[in-house]
Amino acid sequence: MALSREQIAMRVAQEFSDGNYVNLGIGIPTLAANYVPEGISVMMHSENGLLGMGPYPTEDQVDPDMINAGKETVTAITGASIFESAQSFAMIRGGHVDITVLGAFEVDVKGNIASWMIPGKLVKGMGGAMDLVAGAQNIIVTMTHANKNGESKLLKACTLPLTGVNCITRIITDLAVLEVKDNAFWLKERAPGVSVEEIRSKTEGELIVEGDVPEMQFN
Amino acid sequence: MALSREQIAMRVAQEFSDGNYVNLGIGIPTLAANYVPEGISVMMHSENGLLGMGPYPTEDQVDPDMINAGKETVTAITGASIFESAQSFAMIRGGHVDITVLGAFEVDVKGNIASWMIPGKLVKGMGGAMDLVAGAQNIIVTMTHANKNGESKLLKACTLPLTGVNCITRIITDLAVLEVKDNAFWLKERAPGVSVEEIRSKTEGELIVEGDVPEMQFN
Amino acid sequence: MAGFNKVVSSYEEAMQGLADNMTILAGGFGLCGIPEGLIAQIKKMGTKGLTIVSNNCGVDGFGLGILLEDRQIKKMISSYVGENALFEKQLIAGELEVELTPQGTLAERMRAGGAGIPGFYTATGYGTPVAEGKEVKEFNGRNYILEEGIVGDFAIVKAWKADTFGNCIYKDTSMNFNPLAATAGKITVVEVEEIVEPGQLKPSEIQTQGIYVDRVIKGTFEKRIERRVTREA
Amino acid sequence: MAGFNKVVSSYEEAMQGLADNMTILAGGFGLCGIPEGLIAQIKKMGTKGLTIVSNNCGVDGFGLGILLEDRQIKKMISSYVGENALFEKQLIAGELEVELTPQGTLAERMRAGGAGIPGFYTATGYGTPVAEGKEVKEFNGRNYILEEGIVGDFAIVKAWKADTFGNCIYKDTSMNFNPLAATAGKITVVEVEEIVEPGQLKPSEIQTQGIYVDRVIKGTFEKRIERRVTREA
Repeated sequence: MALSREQIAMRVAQEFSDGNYVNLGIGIPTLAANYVPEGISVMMHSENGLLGMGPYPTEDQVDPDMINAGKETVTAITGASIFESAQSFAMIRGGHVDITVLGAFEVDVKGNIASWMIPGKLVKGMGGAMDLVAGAQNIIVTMTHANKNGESKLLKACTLPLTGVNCITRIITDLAVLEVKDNAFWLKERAPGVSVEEIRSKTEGELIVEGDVPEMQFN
Repeated sequence: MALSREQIAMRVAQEFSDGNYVNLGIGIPTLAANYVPEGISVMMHSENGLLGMGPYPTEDQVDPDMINAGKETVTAITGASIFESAQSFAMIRGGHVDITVLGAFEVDVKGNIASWMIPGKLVKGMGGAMDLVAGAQNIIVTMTHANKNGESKLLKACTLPLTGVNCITRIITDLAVLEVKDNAFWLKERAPGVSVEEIRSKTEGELIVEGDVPEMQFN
Repeated sequence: MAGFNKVVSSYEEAMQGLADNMTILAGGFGLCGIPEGLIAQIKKMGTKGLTIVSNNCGVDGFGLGILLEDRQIKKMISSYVGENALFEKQLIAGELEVELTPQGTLAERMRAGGAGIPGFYTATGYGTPVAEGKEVKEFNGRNYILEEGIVGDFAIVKAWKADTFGNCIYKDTSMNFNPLAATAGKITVVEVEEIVEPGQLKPSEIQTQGIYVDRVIKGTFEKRIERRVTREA
Repeated sequence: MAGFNKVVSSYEEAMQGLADNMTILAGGFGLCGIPEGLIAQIKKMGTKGLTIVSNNCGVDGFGLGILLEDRQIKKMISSYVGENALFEKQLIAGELEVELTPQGTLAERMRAGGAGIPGFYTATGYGTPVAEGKEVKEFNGRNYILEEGIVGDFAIVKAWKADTFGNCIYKDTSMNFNPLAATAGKITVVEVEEIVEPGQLKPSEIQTQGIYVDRVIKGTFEKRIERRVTREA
């Protein structure tokens, strides 16, 4: 069965290694912070200028000068640092953030991503997404495998204006974990109970399946 | 009579306006700090990362972590700021330093300056000089008008490798104050007792003399 | 002798010289760390045709959003806009122009402008609509686009404390774009919560050096919160 | 669980992985703010063919100068060198290569390297020997040259205090190139006077963020003064 948002976030959190600096986009990626595996310590980077983002504040901790990149009130962990925006994006652009997780409208077999603009709809802007996909060492896209009409979001070629080119290497959807290389999607894991056939039917770009594809493991 | 080093420094200091941020090179320029006119407040920028450089320390104030761009022990005034080298040169390159005073081997009528390299002699480097002449709003060169052999240092065209091009607008020598514009040196002031003829004889580049040229005034 | 005392006592004095069609760099991220009083003064002055360089454009009725009410803004250079209805309306009506710039590129463009760097290369935006019309150059086998430094006629900045020399420090994440905007204004005006005497800020802890600052004014701040999210205690 | 604890207990561990022909970025200006113990460890290791990016090259018998004694340095990228006799001798003998870079350009090249900016334009050096072989581009009627970002295999940095996460602060003008070098090392090693617990450095006052730092070691420092100049009390 297709994963819930929480389950996708859980699977994303399994990608984290001890000591990783991680930037999580808005939505499902943010939820991954709740599922960091035991024994693993990661530090959250928020691109408005906070390394070591903590949980939301309690009512009496709320401080208008302490917000995250989603403009939500937030706290800092012990040992956090705070800095200006050029420094924050130096960390991103310079490849110092280990893992970036973000959502997308479309990804294609070249590792291109479209996530910020749907022509005809009002364009609000890319915020830091283009910097993140250009800079991070390891970029994970999370999204549903298909849109509401059942159409694949894993394409031969993105149709929407791009956020970045040749930058996505790993995709975690409600159906599967996939790698992107050599102009194809390589199926690595299936959601529990989801068949290779279902995944294939919802993947427009070339899908490569090698041997038995294991199911994702959740503890 | 030709000015002494101290007198050149005194005349340089008359160029300062209240509220100026000033960077002084090694040698005569540094001496200018001792002659800031009364009623005028300037702040000294030292390119190793100190804005608000103070006097040399007393013996018990000496701190190896407090030095100036000449690598000398130094102090900071009340209200000083200390910063890293990229920030320091952002101030210089970005045109935030109001006045830079530095020495030179040669200056020419195009405002070119040569101050860092004599071919055949060991080249130690340009340090911050190229950044200073490229960035400051107002650059004053101080030097003797001629070299030890009596040869002019105010040339039609510099013969030594350049430090910067089209950047020098004002020169204060032991004989004169001159402006550089329209491919000529414009004589503005004479050292007390020095004739226009002497200055002309020691100026290789075109010298323009308009009307009576006043003597420098020292209080 | 005025010396290095940058303190002004009225908002009129703080924004003196602002004229139609000027470019203003503004600090702030969302509603966090915005120079509320300086924005209000611009509204009061009624200056028109402004180009505003700021990560966002406030919300309806607060922050830079209030400058939309009398159509004072001609163009926004931002990474994310449209958090307010009036903005969308003017944009759709063609009354407002927007140049969308990735957030990191925007920050770097302000820094470059202040640091005398007219252009730099970044991989951000290569192959996307952001790259249109921009020079592409390859370094070590990867493609980068040329982005240009930005300088403003004015920079409006919100700091926590400043001394009378204009040295500033910022509080927590209200820092954001403020120190960058401060470096890149021909006239830089800083609105602060507290003015202190020189020497009260430690030299190494100063985050905007007075050399960048022309005027300092003490303000009062509402500090509206855009998205209040809390957890159980 | 190692987590974010960057502290190492020996110089061997601090410089582990250093190999012949690597590039090292070093903080320091003259003898001020130099990582004395890390330099000594490089001498001890006897690594050869090094390219060192540092504003200066120490003096005879101290600072980076000691790496000349066994001819460990192949090339210096610096703004000002030759404060020591051995340096001059090796340079004249053709045993040592020097790439002279203006001081501000050197600082900016380190910053750019760390910030993922492969190149930037500066007016510094245009029309001089520094511009030879470099691309020239005109912006707003003025000519600028293209300079490239620098990244090192190692960065060796001297800070005042670091917490165990690698967050650092610097003391007075010993800051200089240190925070810039810190951002641009594939492996960044920081030698400090004092190691403190996370939380003891205020988040906004941290000058090098732990994300840039791989290893932290507590050192002891001679802090030799290059030019002691004093005045009467």
